[in-house]
Amino acid sequence: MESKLNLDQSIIEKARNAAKIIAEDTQQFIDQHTTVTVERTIARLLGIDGVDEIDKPLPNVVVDNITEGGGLSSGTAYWIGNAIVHTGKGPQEIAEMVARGELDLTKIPVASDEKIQGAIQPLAEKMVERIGNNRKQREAYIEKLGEGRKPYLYVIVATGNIYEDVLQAQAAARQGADVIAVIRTTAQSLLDYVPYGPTTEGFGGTYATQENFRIMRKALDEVGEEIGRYIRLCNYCSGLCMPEIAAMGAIERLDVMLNDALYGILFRDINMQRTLIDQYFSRIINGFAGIIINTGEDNYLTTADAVEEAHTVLASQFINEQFALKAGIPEEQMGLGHAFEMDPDIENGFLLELAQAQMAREIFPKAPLKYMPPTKFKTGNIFKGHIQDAMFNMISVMTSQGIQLLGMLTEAIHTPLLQDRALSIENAKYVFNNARALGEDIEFKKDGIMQRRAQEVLAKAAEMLEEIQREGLFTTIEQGKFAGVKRAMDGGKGLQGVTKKHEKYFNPFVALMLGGER
Amino acid sequence: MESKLNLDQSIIEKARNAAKIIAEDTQQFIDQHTTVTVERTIARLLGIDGVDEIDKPLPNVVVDNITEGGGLSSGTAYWIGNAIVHTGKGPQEIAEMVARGELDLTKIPVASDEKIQGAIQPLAEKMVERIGNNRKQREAYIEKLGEGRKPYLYVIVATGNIYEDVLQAQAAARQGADVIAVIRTTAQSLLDYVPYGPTTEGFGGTYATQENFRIMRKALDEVGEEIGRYIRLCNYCSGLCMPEIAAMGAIERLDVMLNDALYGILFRDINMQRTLIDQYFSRIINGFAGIIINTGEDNYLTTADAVEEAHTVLASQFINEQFALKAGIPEEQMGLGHAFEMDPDIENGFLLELAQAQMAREIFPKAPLKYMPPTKFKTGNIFKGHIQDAMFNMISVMTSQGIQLLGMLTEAIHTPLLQDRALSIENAKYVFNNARALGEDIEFKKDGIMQRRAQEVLAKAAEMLEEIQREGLFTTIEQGKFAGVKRAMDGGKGLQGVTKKHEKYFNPFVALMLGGER
Amino acid sequence: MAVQQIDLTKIKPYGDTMNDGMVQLSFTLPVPCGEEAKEAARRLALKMGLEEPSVVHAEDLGVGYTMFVLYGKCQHTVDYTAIEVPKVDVDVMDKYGVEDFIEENIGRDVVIVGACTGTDAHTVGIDAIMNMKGYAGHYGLERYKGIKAYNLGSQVPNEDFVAKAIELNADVLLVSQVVTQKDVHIPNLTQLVELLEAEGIRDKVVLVCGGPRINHELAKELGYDAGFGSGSYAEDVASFAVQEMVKRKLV
Amino acid sequence: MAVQQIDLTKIKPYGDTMNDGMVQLSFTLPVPCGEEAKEAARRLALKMGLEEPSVVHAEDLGVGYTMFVLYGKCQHTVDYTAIEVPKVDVDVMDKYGVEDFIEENIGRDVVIVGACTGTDAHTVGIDAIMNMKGYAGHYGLERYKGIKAYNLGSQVPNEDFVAKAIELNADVLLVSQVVTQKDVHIPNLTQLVELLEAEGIRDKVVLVCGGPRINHELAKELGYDAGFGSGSYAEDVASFAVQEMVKRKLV
Ligand code: B12
Ligand code: B12
Ligand SMILES: Cc1ncc(COP(=O)(O)O)c(C=O)c1O
Ligand SMILES: Cc1ncc(COP(=O)(O)O)c(C=O)c1O
Repeated sequence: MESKLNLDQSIIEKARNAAKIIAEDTQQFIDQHTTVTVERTIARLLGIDGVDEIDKPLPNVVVDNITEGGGLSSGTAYWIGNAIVHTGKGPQEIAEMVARGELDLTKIPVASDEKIQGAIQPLAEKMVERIGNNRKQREAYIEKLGEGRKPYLYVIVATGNIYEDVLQAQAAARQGADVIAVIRTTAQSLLDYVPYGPTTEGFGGTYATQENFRIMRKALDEVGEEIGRYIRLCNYCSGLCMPEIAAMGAIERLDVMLNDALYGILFRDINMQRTLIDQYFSRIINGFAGIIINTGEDNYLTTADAVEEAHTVLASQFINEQFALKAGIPEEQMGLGHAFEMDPDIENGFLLELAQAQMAREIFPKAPLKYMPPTKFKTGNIFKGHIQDAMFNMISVMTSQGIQLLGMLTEAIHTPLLQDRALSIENAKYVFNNARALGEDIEFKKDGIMQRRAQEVLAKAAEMLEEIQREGLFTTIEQGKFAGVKRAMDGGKGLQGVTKKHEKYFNPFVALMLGGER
Repeated sequence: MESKLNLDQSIIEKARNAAKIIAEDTQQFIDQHTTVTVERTIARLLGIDGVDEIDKPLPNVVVDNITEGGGLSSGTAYWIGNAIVHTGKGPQEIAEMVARGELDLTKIPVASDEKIQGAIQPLAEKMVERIGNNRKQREAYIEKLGEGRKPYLYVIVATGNIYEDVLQAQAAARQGADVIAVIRTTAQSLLDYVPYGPTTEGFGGTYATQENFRIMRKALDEVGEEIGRYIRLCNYCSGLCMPEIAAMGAIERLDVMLNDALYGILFRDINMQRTLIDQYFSRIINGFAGIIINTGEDNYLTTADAVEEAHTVLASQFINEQFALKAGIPEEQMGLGHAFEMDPDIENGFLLELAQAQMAREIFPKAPLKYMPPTKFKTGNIFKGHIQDAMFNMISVMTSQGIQLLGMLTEAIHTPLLQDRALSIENAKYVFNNARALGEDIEFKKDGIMQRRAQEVLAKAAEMLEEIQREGLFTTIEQGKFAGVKRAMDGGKGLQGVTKKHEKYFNPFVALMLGGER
Repeated sequence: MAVQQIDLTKIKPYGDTMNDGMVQLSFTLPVPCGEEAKEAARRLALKMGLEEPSVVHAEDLGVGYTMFVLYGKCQHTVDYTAIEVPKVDVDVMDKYGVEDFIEENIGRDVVIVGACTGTDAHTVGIDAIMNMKGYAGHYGLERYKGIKAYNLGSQVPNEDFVAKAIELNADVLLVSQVVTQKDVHIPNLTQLVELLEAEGIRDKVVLVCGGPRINHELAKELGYDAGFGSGSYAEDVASFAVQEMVKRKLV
Repeated sequence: MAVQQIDLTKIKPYGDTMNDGMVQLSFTLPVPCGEEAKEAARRLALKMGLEEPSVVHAEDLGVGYTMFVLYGKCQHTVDYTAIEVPKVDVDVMDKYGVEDFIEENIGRDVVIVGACTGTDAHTVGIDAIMNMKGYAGHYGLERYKGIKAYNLGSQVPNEDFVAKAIELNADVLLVSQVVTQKDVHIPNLTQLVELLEAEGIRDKVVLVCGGPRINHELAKELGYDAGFGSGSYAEDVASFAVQEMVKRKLV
């Protein structure tokens, strides 16, 4: 791809380098810590699932037991491994015993480190193999059925009822959707556990549960076979259970996950230490599972102004990229987020959006960029809304975005009705097909509005990153530099779940997955 | 303006030259003939108006009287002039006498040519002055109130009731429309007279009458004063009364007229000799009155395929241009027509449309090009229709079209409701403003899809024109080269109204208007 | 599955939950934009039987009128099982099928005369059915072996149309009507039937009309043998016409 | 003028002729696309009181359901003259007006506490009212002289909100609710009133809610002093709040 924007490569380098240093600095902190959800994730990956008689998920039962025993800093793998050595039983049985009060993990005699690790290692390898197989199965499916052309058409289902979601998802696939995202119910991100089983009651979305993942995965495989196109499934790997959901998704062969290093901090007021630690392990899993992550930079523009704050989106993309690389996510799985969120009344706003979309494309050439539709300036005027989406689709196809989150004409009114989604898909299909090669057939005028816009945004992002590099990521967030939202180092939800690792701590999956063959 | 398309200027020259020869050849035929409507137009311009007791318009009464007396070849001016000399009365009184059977124009003694012409000349000069003053008044209005930015937003009103039309027109102006076209009732073009007075009953449109023109002109002047923008009025100068409507429009200060050299032949099966003669005088009037003509090339694409037959549109534009120049219409008043009429399902159709729109812009740089919306491929899916219109608006603003005939989301259903028009205006305003400078900010790729498309269409149009030049315009039409419609030299409506001019024939307005100061 | 079952005797609009009744509507009221206007729109929706009507958009149209967009939950239901729609009852054959059928069952050329009648000038529809080229990849009747097709074009007065039918000894008449505003097509279509009856040839021809707002039911009501709407092709009409000829022994 | 006069006691939708009743609607029925489905859609429209309903578009949605676009002529009318909509009854002052009013009539700082309560995380609306920067060129309450504004942000439980109000000795409470799906906002807004009553401070504060689906009428029903919908600005709320304080002698 030729550059249309005449961007200064040295500024891109400078920005990327600053982001790299930021990520490395933060990684030092991350490496020394673990959290309750990371430990629950390890429990899940060791095969622990189900709920106790008061519907508490067994991974929580186990980790709470360890925490209460003061053993969290040594980690779940350590204590479960020890219990295996001691009881000769498997992790699930052990968890059930803990649930019944028959076992207190930190109270049983401690075996040698070798024995403990030896008990865990084969179980971990089995799970890693299973996830690897899911990855291969996805590849086989795509090989067999084929897949949609990029930009992928990504739509949400959000009825609150997983079975109703299935109906809507299958309809969408037949209409042409490539990715189905099951939106989560309001506030699930603040639950410090993952609900269990199939669910039919959510507000503005459906609970993310492993059973719901399974139901939808099956439905999409069926419809995919029928229409001859692999349909990707997306969910939210975000909030207080970030890595657990990553594990569930890896096990149930999800394909795309919303997964951002900073989103929870800024938009869910989750403690920043907690979020940064959690995102690392969640991304290791996503990376290994071949899942495309979608980062949440678009959210900045729902609170901050899209013209003035465009550089914060780019800065955050650079940071997300570096954190993703640290977690072993290849560029091809980095669905870096951005959004078409300018006031539609801005003269030449289309040019600014086009310049920025092209800029993202050129700076992250291999990333399946996730492009978010207009939402903030949608109104009850569904007719105008439909055109706002068409303009957005136009830019997407002109700049070869990767994943096109389709806008809905009813965005300002309700979560999508069946027919709203059908109209959106039709909108995108029409525009994409009708203007397919437009991007390749034009050049941007030298020093024109668009070139200047992109250069300016890049320059500001680079500056911002250098400032963050100087001040540190934590401090920058404390100052409200992203999305205009200020968060304190010790504020927000979930800090109590963070703990420093003990020297005996081990997490078998990090090595297996980071070193794992792809 | 720089060329984006890399068009070969010599081919443009070649095409334009062929069209010039075609027009000149045809003009020889035109100059030797007159028609009943041309003569009725002269009657109108001499001040004859009103109807007789069976509602027959007095211009028809007069010309029928002359025709029955075998005097048509000498023309209305001759016989009315003679009657003035003889009776000492004015044209209107004379016409009324004819209507009452008190006078038979060809039966009264004939005065000398000088006397006759001497009687007519001051009357003709008065009318020409009046029309000239209308032109000045338009200019004064624009000076005072300003006008919309190009592309002008052009919308139709078509309720059938002139008063209901007024309501809709004023609403449209307040919403942002720049040009209001009052659509004519079905089949008015086939009437060989112009109805009289205000009318409230039409099908799919409202009768074009002088009183209706006046009512609408007043309404638009009022709303224009109120909102501070001159609102242009458009009607149809087309059909069997082409020059009469031109005269009425000139007198009532219309600003835009649909007026095509070939449309009546192809789409209304009006005899080709009749149409070509009529268009000449109608255009002299339009030209002098400062009226922008809109040619009807868009219609070709409602019957022929827009991809395959694009070159016929361009060929026709060249011919219309040359006929217009002959009639003294400056380029600034040539609203040459074309249309966005490709099947929306064509891959890269947007690129083809964009290439063609840009081509028209570059070949006719000063013309206020009239760009017609998608109609043929509109369906009952109003949501998709609204996007088709947005794509069309996008191309218009990218290529600086002159007059944008707004598409309606309900095109396939009914003539526009008040709210349909409002949504269309909103659509265009949004797209135009949001992508205002896009055209200037991009270049077309050398030898890309768009450049090649435009070059191909131009080459084919030039070829076609050279063929027409060889075979003659009449023969070409007989062969069905335009819009796939075949018409015979002596077929169609209105041939009986054509006559060869006598040596005594004179039309005072041609000289006054063609030589008139602008 | 936990999705509610559909009761086909009581179907309701579907938004995102079975039987939620969700309907979108838009209209304009001749009152100025404001809270009262929104309330008027809401009340109108209530009268239409929409529960919880919600005005999601209200826009001044510049003449003291207001356009609205609303959503509401329709409480009416329709018994889908009770619906019977009259349809052209014929096996559609392809071009070759029709040609073979003519050869086998009629044994002579079928004469088909078509036009866009009255003041209607929309010939694209009738051309789609009759002309060589056809429409959307379906050849037109002119290209059929065993069919002599005469397309008279646009704005043909009924009188001329009947005269031509008689002159050509037509077996099948095809009438296209596209302009339907203020129901102009109804008197025009009716008058043609009357003329054919007056000439005593109504029973000797297969009489078919078509156009985007025509359907079989309407055509039958007006005294036609069949009516064809949007998306019809030459083979649909031809299949009907030749089989009808045989059925009515017009061969 | 030959346009029919409007009878405000019987208004009807307007398309292009007074009282034509023209309405556009779209909905989905859980039946497969075809003539029967179109007829079902038509019948539903008839039940809604639309005459001459015309299905202009029908589209298969891929699961045996069909989406329709229809036009029809609504026969219901509404008496516009009988409509009375409760509105926040106050003279809206600009920022300076409010500041002067406080100085003259209250003479001390007015304490305003706001939040997006319950599970709702949509802070843009309450920020638009409260934050310095304001919204669409209208400064927010934080910038008002004589007002001490505390914006507690998103997802604030009602309990915390009330505790903070008591702690800060609030005069005015502002609650934002944006998520309204399945009416989640109603119990949440109701619970707040109950909590305030339980704490005995309901009468001591001006209680205001807002959000895109909130209106004054609903707010009053739920026990609030006022409700503000889309397009509200800081000065609207501030004008109401300070005048209400004086009216209720809360100064
Ligand atoms: C092209 C067009 C024109 C062209 C026509 C050129 C021509 N030679 O046909 C021109 C520009 C001349 C024109 C003029 C007018 N038009 Co016009 N036009 C259209 C347009 C854009 C497309 C129609 C079309 O070609 N469709 C494609 C064909 C293939 O579809 P079809 O006709 O439905 O035919 C199919 C079936 O219906 C069926 N069929 C049709 N006929 C028959 C017959 C038989 C026997 C059978 C078996 C089947 C059959 O088979 C066909 C193939 O599947 C429509 C809008 C739209 N998008 O539909 C407006 C439209 C039809 N026009 C309209 C109007 C009002 C006019 C005018 C009256 C406007 C005016 N006042 O000047 C004029 C006058 C025309 C007149 N006197 O009739 C209105 C009609 C409103 C109404 N419901 O009554 C429409 C809907 C536009 C609008 N929204 O205002 N028009
Ligand atoms: C931005 C946004 C978000 C952002 C919010 C960021 C933030 N910090 O606020 C993010 C991305 C986080 C988000 C998330 C979600 N959102 Co959201 N979001 C929107 C969006 C696009 C814009 C809302 C907005 O900012 N409007 C602009 C402000 C200025 O307008 P306003 O809120 O109406 O405020 C004005 C007035 O109402 C009034 N006002 C408002 N509050 C108050 C208070 C007082 C006291 C007063 C006086 C006045 C007042 O004054 C303001 C200025 O005029 C809307 C769609 C849309 N276009 O409306 C969806 C929308 C509101 N979201 C929706 C949903 C469902 C969600 C989620 C629940 C989805 C999910 N399952 O994950 C989540 C979860 C959020 C949660 N727990 O609450 C739905 C709500 C559907 C419904 N009717 O219930 C909408 C309509 C989108 C949709 N079609 O699905 N969202
Ligand atoms: C990265 C990320 N996670 C999660 C969400 C969804 O919100 P919630 O926090 O309610 O899961 C978003 C919303 O866009 C997001 O971008
Ligand atoms: C030049 C011209 N005249 C007239 C018309 C209108 O049709 P009618 O012939 O019914 O006046 C058109 C339609 O587009 C046109 O382009």
